[in-house]
Amino acid sequence: MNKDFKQTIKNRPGGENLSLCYSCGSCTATCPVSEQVEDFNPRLIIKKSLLGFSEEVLSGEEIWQCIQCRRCVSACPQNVRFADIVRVLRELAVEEGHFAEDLEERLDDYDKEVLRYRLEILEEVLAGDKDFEDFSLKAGGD
Amino acid sequence: MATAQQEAQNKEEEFEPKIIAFLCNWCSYAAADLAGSSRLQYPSNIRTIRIPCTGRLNPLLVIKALDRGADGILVSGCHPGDCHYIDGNYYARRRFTMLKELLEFSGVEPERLNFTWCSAAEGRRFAKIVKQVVDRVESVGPWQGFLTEPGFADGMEVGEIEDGEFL
Amino acid sequence: MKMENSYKDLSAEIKEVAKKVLAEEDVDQLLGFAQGEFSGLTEPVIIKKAEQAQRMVFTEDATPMLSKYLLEYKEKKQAVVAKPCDTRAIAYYLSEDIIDRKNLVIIGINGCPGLKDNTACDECDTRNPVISDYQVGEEISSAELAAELKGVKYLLEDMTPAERKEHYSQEFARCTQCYACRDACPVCYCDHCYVESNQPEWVEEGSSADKDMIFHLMRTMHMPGRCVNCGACEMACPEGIDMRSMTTHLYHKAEELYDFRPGISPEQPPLLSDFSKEDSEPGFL
Amino acid sequence: MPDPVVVVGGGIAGIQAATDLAEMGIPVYLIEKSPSLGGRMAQLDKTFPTNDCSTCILAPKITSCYNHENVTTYTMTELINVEGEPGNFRVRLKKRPRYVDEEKCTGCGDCLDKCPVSISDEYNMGMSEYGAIHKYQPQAVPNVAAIDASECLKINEDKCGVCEKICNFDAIEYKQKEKKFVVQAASIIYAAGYEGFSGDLVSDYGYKKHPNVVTSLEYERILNAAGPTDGHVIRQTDGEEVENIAFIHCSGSRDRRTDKNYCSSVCCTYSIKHALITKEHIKDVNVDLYYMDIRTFGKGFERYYNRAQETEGVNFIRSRVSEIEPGSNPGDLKLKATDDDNGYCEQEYDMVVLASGLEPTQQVTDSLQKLKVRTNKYGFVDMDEFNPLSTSRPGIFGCGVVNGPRDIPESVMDASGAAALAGQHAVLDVKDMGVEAAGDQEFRVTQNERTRVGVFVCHCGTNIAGVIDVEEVKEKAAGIPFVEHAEDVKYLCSSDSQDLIGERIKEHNLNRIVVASCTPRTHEPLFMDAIAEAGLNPYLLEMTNIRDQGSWVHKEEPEKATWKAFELIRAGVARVKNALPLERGEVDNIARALVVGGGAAGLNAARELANLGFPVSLVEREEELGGHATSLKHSLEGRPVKPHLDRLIAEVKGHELIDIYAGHEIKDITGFVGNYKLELIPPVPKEVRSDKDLVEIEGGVVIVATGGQEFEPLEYSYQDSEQVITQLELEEELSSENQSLVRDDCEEIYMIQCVGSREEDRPYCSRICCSQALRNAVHIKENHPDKDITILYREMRSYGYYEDLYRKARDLGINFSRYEVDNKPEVSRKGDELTLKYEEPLSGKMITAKPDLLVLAAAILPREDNLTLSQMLKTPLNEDQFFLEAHVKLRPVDSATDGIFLAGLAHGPKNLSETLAQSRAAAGRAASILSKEYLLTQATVAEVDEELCIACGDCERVCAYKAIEVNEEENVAEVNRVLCKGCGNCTGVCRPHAVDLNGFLNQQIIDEIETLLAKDDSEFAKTGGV
Amino acid sequence: MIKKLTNQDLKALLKELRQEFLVIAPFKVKQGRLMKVLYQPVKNDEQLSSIYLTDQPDASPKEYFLPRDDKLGEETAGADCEPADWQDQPRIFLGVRSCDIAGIELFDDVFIENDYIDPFYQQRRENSIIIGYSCSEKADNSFCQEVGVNPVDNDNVPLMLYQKEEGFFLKINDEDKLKEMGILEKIENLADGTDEDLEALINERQEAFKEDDFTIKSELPFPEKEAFSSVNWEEVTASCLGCGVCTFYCPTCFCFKFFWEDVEKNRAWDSCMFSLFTEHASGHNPRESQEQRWRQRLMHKFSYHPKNYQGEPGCVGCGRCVSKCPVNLDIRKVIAHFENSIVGEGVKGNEG
Repeated sequence: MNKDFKQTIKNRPGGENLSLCYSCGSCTATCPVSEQVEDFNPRLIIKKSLLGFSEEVLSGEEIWQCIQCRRCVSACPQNVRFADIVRVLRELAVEEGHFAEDLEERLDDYDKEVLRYRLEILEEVLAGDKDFEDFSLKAGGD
Repeated sequence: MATAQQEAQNKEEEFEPKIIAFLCNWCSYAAADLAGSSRLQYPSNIRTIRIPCTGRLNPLLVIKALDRGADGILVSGCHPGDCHYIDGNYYARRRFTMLKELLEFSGVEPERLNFTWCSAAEGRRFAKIVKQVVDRVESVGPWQGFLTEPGFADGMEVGEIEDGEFL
Repeated sequence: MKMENSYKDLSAEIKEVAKKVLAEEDVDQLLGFAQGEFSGLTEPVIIKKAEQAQRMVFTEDATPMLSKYLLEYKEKKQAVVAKPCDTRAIAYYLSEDIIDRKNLVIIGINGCPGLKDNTACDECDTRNPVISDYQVGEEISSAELAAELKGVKYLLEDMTPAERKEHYSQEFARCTQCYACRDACPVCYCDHCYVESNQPEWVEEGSSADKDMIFHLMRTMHMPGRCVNCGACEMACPEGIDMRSMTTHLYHKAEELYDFRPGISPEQPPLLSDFSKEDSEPGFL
Repeated sequence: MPDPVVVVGGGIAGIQAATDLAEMGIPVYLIEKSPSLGGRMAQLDKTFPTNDCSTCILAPKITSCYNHENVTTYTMTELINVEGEPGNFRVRLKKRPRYVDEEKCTGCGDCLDKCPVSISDEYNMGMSEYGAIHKYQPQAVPNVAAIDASECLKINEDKCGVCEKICNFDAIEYKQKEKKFVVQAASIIYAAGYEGFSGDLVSDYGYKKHPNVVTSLEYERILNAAGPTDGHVIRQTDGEEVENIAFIHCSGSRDRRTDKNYCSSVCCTYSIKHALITKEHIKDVNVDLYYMDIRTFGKGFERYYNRAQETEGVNFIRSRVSEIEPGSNPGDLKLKATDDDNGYCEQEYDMVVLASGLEPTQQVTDSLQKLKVRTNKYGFVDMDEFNPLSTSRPGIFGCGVVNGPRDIPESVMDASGAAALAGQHAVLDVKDMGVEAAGDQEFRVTQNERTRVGVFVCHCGTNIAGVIDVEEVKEKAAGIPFVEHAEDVKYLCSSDSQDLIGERIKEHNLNRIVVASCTPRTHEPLFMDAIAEAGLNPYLLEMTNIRDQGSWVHKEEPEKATWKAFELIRAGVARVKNALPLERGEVDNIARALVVGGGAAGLNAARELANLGFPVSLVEREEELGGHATSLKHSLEGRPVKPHLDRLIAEVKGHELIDIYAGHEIKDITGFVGNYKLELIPPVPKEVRSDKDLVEIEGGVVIVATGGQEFEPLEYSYQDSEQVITQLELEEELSSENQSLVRDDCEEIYMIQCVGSREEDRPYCSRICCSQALRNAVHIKENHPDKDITILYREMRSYGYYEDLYRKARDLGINFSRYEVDNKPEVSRKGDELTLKYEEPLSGKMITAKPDLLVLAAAILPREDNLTLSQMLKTPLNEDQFFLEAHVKLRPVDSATDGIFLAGLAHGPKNLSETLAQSRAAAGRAASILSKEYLLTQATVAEVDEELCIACGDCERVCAYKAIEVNEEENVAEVNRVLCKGCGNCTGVCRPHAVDLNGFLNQQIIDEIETLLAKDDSEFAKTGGV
Repeated sequence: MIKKLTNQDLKALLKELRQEFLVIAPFKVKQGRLMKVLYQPVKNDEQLSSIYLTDQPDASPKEYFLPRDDKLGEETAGADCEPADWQDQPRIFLGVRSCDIAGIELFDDVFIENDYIDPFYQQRRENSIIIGYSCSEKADNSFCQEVGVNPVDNDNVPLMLYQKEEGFFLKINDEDKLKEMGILEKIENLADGTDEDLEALINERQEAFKEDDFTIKSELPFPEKEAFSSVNWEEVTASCLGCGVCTFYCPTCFCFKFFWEDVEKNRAWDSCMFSLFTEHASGHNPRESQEQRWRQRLMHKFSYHPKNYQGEPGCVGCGRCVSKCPVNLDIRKVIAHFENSIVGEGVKGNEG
């Protein structure tokens, strides 16, 4: 247990409002990732951070699952800004050596790649050249 | 008046039950008023007696009404917990439960004995209940009294003569 | 087969206890039973001296409810020979606070053998006193009592309501309006009975059977939570009219619906001047 | 005559304040902006936590306020501005045109269904429609129609005019103009109420977009039997009955995005109410409640919550709903939320109810500004917690939700308290005040006269005459035995008809009157006055209701309705012939208040009463005044308590009207309202004390302000460690010079909430502990930011503005963790080292801490001697041994026994500010009795025939008012006419029929029964003729 | 004239009489849980075998003369009720014992042989023929001989039956009356019996009635003054419930009350044992307590009635009041107590 963990987060830009959380769960309820991934639970990540489970939070893969859509930010009644907190957590995770320094960057690149692929599919489908069935979603992941 | 009375009498052949309704002033009487101001229609067979609270209604009055020939009875008060006088209807509930048990035991059809609760906001419920009560009473026909032979019989002359070769 | 004490043994015990009570307790009088001088019938007596106790008996004809006489003399300190049903009536009086416990010495009869011709004794559920200062006879155990009561049906239980209506039509045709049923009842103790009131006139005057039915229906509505099912009403009736079936019905219904048995404890509030918010509403609309 | 007081707002708060003032004898102008009194409460279906029918309990209160001789009601009226000083305000008012003459309109309703225009029904939250001319609600008070000018064809386009044509009273006035006028007032009470949050406040919930998403106020109307769906819980989209319904708590509250970070305080409990009532309406319905913290902090609410959870099968889901989307079937709704165990979850429902919070309307906030009354950031009245109910402007007082979110009983308390304060500016001379005109009037002696009944049959325009052949009824009625005179009248309620009745009484020497018209519930007082005016005892009247329960409900059967009307009149004659000329009795009233308890509540009540001009005797068992408040160091807002308390004590000690009996114990209490007697044991040592030393004081009312006590915890090592203290002990520590516990080496502080509260043997919430813990934690953190503070709680109950304190605490970095009641934290001690272990339920983690200081939020307990006191006062305690109020909703400071009022912790847990407000309310309620020279008894009370009584005590046992008791000496029951409310429960249970109820005598009811069942006229001649 | 009949003869006689008369005879009747012996009209000839003469009937036939609830007809202002013309058949009461005969005689004294004649009673009485019956053994609790009633023999009825083993003696006391009623001709042809045989039977029976524990020592009428001054009535009547069953079953109690059903005047039995019997409209009650009512009942029978009717007792000693009492309160005990109480006063009998 790392009692200072909370303060560490709050001291970083984006992490200031961490302790305002009253665990209402709006973030999880609105999160498109949570909807798909059972283990991804922003409310729990915040709670664990507040309790000082720094090791568990920082070494876990959950903080990397966030897609930064920021719906949690608009849904939060207390302006806790989870999307920003995740970024602070990622910074800390990298600093503590849990993950490679360029992970964030590479994820960004990958996201851009996915987006490009999406647009490509869309273009061809709209043009009538191909059907959605012609694209294997899995192919993109491989 | 002649016409109205005749009308009423002619119709009597098809049985127009007379139903005495004891309504508490604060809830059920108010519900009856609300049914009126909402212009809800219900049969004209009930005759209402306004009482302050169902707790006021001595069960003997219900027996009296049947004695005098009421075809059916309706007693309605505030819902349990809503009594204007704190808990009058809770006492009334026990009294009427016992009364109902007794009368039904002795041969009064349950359809004639109607106890319920109706709040001041339940005008519609009141109208519905009156209809329901009239239907119930109609289903068992006119009330003929507590006994099958209510008349007087000379005390000595009743009973079963024991047959035997005594003489 | 009833497990019970003999009348003879009980009579003997009662004599002894009565002597002791009259000698030792500071009572003004003792209510008991004695053999009638000319008739040989069992009659209620008021005894004031220990030596008179020799007359006392307890027999299968000890029908009158001595509990009722207590109310006549409630200012006095009285001892009473009490059948179990009498003790229930007494407990009921105490629950209404109409008699002072300090003024009572109760000689309770254990394992009451019951009375001749009293159908209430067949369905009796209280064969030991519920309240007493002295006891005579052997107690009957609850197991024995339960065994005896097994399968006992209460009056008119098997009839349909329509059959009962017919039944009462026959019964009340004989009523002479003597009101001995009321007068014999231990818990009917009003000074002025409603049936004798003419303003308002609860029961109209006249001898027709339906008026007697009204009287009994109204009386029965005074009985829930009070009637101890002693059968005194029926026993008192010179016409052998069954009016007990009505009070008995409510006696059992009160137990079924409210878990209430009249007069089982002086602390129990009377049924109809009490309520529970959870009371059921059988048959309400 | 005292100067008048203006009360703005005709909801329950305004009605209560107006009634209390009027009862004190102070004239009141009651201003209501809508066409009817009643306010929000009139829209509610049921009320928590008893599920009482709202209309049933409110309607009598409205009527008696409206009819009160000291109350002048202005509907459709708003306040423009206020000039002047306390004692002499000039209040400028604006009355909008109603287009209906209030004097002439009788509320007959003829016009209502003739109006060709349909507009949205405001009373039903727009879920149904009524005409441009309409009654605001079916049971409107005044019972008068109003025209919506913006929709009326006549007013806008000079077309139609049908209502004017149909009206038989000439009551329609299309040319009515807005009226401005000024009234003088000594003081002003502002009770303008609130608005429910708009449904679209949280846009993610798609209110309006999804028709099956409704707000809680709309849901109230849906549940209501008189509402748009007749009480059926059906969907607007397809009329299908709901099988699956969700309630979303905090829809807009506790949300910084809506600028409403406060907790609306009432939504949790009313949502539980909705859930329970939905369950009553629909068998097998699934009800889910989405909440963050269940805040059932009020008296009796926790049990309500437990019932919903444990026995009614309502599901509680601890999650805020993020959004509502259309579900898989048309009209269905998909909710997205978070599951405690599994994270994200979604669920579909047929209907969703948004538990909308409370906010002052913009209009309210604006007019507060016009009144130059300071508001807080949320637009509510800015209020000093040591001076509750007062506003920033002297002479103007706030009550109800304008003071902040609160429930009905709190609003009612506010109202009585505000009345006590407002009254202080109005009072001129106590002796002048509020003496009711008791049996001043001499009535004709009719006892020895032959019975001569006058029958008056009303046409009510076409309302009755359109169905019933009124003239035939009259003819027939004239032939009823004892009827001396029968007459039919177009409108009996018009003032010339009232005069006519008087003339006929004199002309025919009538001594009984039967009025066949509308309902006695509204019109009986009118006709009673009319016949009293003519010198006849008003109780010799009988009304038969041939309209509301005749012509209106049997339109299709005119002959039968006519015959029924005749039968009812005949029964009315039978009944009235045995009516007795009744009188209200007068009982002396001692104009002195007896206040029991010298803590904040007692002191404050005494002060307010003395300021109103009433002498007070204050009894305190300790030598020192101040009570529980002396141990409070700072208020929940963080201000020091001591200076305020000292000032209050000084004021009380210095007040010439207050006698103080400090150090006195109560030996016995006897008497009843108007005449209470307290026997006191003075502070003389037992050994030397004799009966002569006993002190006797007398007064008309008793205020019970005996306080409460703090629970002494048995768990969490409280008994054996000095590092474990209670919150109260922490306060003491924080205010002492040398803080021995919160010193530098004390790094880690834990607080545990609900110690002794909300448990099986004490299932109530102590209400103040959450805010108190927050206050203390914030105080420490602000002074020692380095200290690590953790609060372990079950539900954070920082209701109202304390939610801001909660947010501040989190902002400051104070830690919050929940625990479950069946898995409480474990505390162990080894030497000076405390170890605390608990399981954090969200993460499931076991957490171990070594706190240097552990602070327990100990429950507030009733005083142990409450039972003795309640027995002496003959007023009951509730299940938790606090004093029970007469009615949890509408009589929160009255005890069940008349003339005994409750204030402070004796009544239940509450904070200092609430205690001060409640003690003001107790003073206001007490003043409404003390101001009367005599107390008038009711006329229709029970009476015992001593000959018949057998002293069985049944009557005594069933009387809820202790108004009938067996006199052990005389062996008969006796009625206390002052206490008797005329319910007749004693009459219903009496075997020898020794108790009878005046006005509803057995003989009268039997006569009525017999006459109603008489087969024909000849039979009637026999029974009616005897 | 004495006739001798077999059971068959009697039945044949009754069968014949039934052609013209309504024959009312005692039967065993089941009423609820009780088996009683009651006078009932014979409805058919088959029933004749069921006539039950062995035991004293539970009730005297007084109800046939003074009905429990007598509808007197409409009473209009200023006019008394008149009995409607008697339409019923003439009645024969079979098997009436001496005590009950004495009761009817007492009624005759009160209702007919007096300054005031009760036309309702008179009609019923004159329409009835009584065939008496000789008791063969003492009925429970009876003490008829102590009040001057001979249970075995009776000359006051037109016909008297004496049952003996398998047959009867029939004694004809009033030939004129029987002739007038057309009965005599039906009897004349029966076999004759002898005076000796009958006398032997009567003497034998009277022997059996001699022994009794109970005797009335005082002469009638009982002294009135002492009844009020020297007797503690409460001591001996404390158990009385006031139900009035004793008076209802008493063959001599005739108190009644009037009441009206609308305009129909009714006469119904009343009882001095009821507290309301003497209650005034004002609420005052001159006989407030039950022992005072007991005093009244006893004194009416043994003092006031004898005073008014040539020393005739108002009690026929049938014992029904004892047998029917729900608390077995014994009038003999009360008489004995009365006598014991006044013995000390040195009073015995009072002609005053």
